[in-house]
Amino acid sequence: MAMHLVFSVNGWKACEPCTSADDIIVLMGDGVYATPKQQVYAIADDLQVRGMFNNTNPSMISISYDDFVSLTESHHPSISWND
Amino acid sequence: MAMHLVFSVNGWKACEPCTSADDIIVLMGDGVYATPKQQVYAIADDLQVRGMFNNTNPSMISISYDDFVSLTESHHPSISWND
Amino acid sequence: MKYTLAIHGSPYASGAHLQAILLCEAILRAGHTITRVFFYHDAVNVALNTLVAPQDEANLNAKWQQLAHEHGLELAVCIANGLKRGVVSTGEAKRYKLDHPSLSEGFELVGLGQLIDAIATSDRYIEIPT
Amino acid sequence: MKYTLAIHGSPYASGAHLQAILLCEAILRAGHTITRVFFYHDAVNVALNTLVAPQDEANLNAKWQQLAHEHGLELAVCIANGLKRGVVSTGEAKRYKLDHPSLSEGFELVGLGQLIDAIATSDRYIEIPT
Amino acid sequence: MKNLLVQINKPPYKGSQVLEAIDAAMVGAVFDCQVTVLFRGQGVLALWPDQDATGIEQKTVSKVLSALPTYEVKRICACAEDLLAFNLPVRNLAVPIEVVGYAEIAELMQNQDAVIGI
Amino acid sequence: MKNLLVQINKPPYKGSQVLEAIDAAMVGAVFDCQVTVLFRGQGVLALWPDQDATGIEQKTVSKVLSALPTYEVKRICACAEDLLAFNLPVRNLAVPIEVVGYAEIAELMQNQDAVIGI
Repeated sequence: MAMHLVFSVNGWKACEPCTSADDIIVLMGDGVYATPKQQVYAIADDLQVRGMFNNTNPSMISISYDDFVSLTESHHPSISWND
Repeated sequence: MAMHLVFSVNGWKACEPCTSADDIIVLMGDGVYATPKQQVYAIADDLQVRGMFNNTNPSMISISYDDFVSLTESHHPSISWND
Repeated sequence: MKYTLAIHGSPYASGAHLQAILLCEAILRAGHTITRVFFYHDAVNVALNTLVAPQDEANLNAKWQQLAHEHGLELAVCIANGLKRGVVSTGEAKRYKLDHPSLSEGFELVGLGQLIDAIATSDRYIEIPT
Repeated sequence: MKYTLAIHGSPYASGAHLQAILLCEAILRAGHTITRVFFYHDAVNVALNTLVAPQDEANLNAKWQQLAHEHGLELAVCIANGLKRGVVSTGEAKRYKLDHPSLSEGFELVGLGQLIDAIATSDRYIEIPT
Repeated sequence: MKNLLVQINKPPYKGSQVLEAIDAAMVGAVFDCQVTVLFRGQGVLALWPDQDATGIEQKTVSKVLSALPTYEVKRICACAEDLLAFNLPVRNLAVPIEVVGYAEIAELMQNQDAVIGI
Repeated sequence: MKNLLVQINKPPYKGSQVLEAIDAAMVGAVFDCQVTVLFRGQGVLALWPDQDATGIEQKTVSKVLSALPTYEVKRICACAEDLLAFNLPVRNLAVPIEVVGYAEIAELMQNQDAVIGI
């Protein structure tokens, strides 16, 4: 159960085909501009800064850094995507 | 007659629709990995470094930095693309 | 759990440093330990001792120093990546006959092996890319 | 003709500097003049006086200095971009109470107005981006 | 009076790159250039409303943009295709802009004395 | 023995980023990790044959790659889809590689102790 950290829109395009069904995906920084159809997490602070907090789609779950750390406890390894 | 300097593959994608018929296009650095269909110039040194010298298509004209300077004399302004 | 963090992004051409700082704070809040924070690629520039942060922007260097001071964090700057980008310790400044060191207090220059070693002895590796 | 050049790319995360150096040489060979070379964004880091280039790689700082010395080029580093990235002159080091300056010989810190001024008095502006 | 185009093609919070590009536009206007700012590619993301960067101790890019007219930067454009590609709410952007198509951008560029990017 | 994946997704001469990532792979192997290198995205461009960076006074990336097996980095993979997208000559690459599809990459990633990128 890997954890994919997506840092950019192009990072998401590269990440999407390389995920397994039991992996989780977290959008961070400019990654929150991505528009995945599947369920993903997104860092609340990063949505807030960019004006995207009220523009997320229903499949996006906004999380804190504390939530993020909890996810790292149960998912491994983490893979960063920034294409 | 503008001069478009393309520094990346994505730069070319962004540049292409924003060119006028009398503009010229020069691929530099990682821009030489782009594959335009129209006639473009490409810096010979940059092709050489990347192993692309014998892999250019017929629409690509390999030029030196001296040739590049000649082109700047007759074309203006220069616009850099690095998306 | 033990975490190793790596930061790759430039302090001013990426958001990597503030993201990493917020993440470090959350890891420590959760009761985990951080084996080492490793700066690689253009991220090493945050360790320069001459950075003057604008008054209305975060002082990333000071934030790292404070975090390290409060929690005993090891801020490890890749020596090979650092030297070529102008980040030199007192020892390296002497070796290369430079007028002065440029490495901030709280940071240290280490070999790339220290990243691998930290990964090998940690449960988690998280990387904030360029 | 008169040219102004701007370099935006980081010395080690882009190919901007060597491209710009080769372009400067060609401009001068053609008998043109270069009003000013302006360093902006992460490109300012090339002006640090503590860079230690690896033996098998180009020393970009030295190459700029040599070009400036041979042709009387003005190497202008944006002061706002430079300060936050740790590039400080003797004067700025004093002002901000830093131990030492970090700006290499041959480079100078200038305001952004000097870029606009150079553009206004040149026939051509060429930018090597990030 | 020189015509100066500043094109912004990076997302607003990728470090300070966009703020530094806006600085160039403002200083250009102070130095009597006729300045146009063009948002294109991921640069259009700077036009998203309701930004707030106080949490990351940085200037809020959209607030800085709203000061551009005060600096005599009168023309702010954005690429129609890119606004659409990134789902920007064109009726509710952070600052008023002029929507331009590819052909207008091509013409705009040809009419400049210099084009500054990132 | 830890499983370490180094994924390279930037073009080979965008500064020294790719060389620095290869350093991490080599040092990982020296420190007894089981290292895999994966080229994907624009990273596959490092596999183009006939590179020669002596003109820009940098190490030639493909030559450095050919030293990887000496450093006990035994597995070098490249994404099939990206090799195709960038028109790489798959029968004549700079170094021998194992072509992997998306599903194999997803599985490869799950089996690592750590994944280092750029």
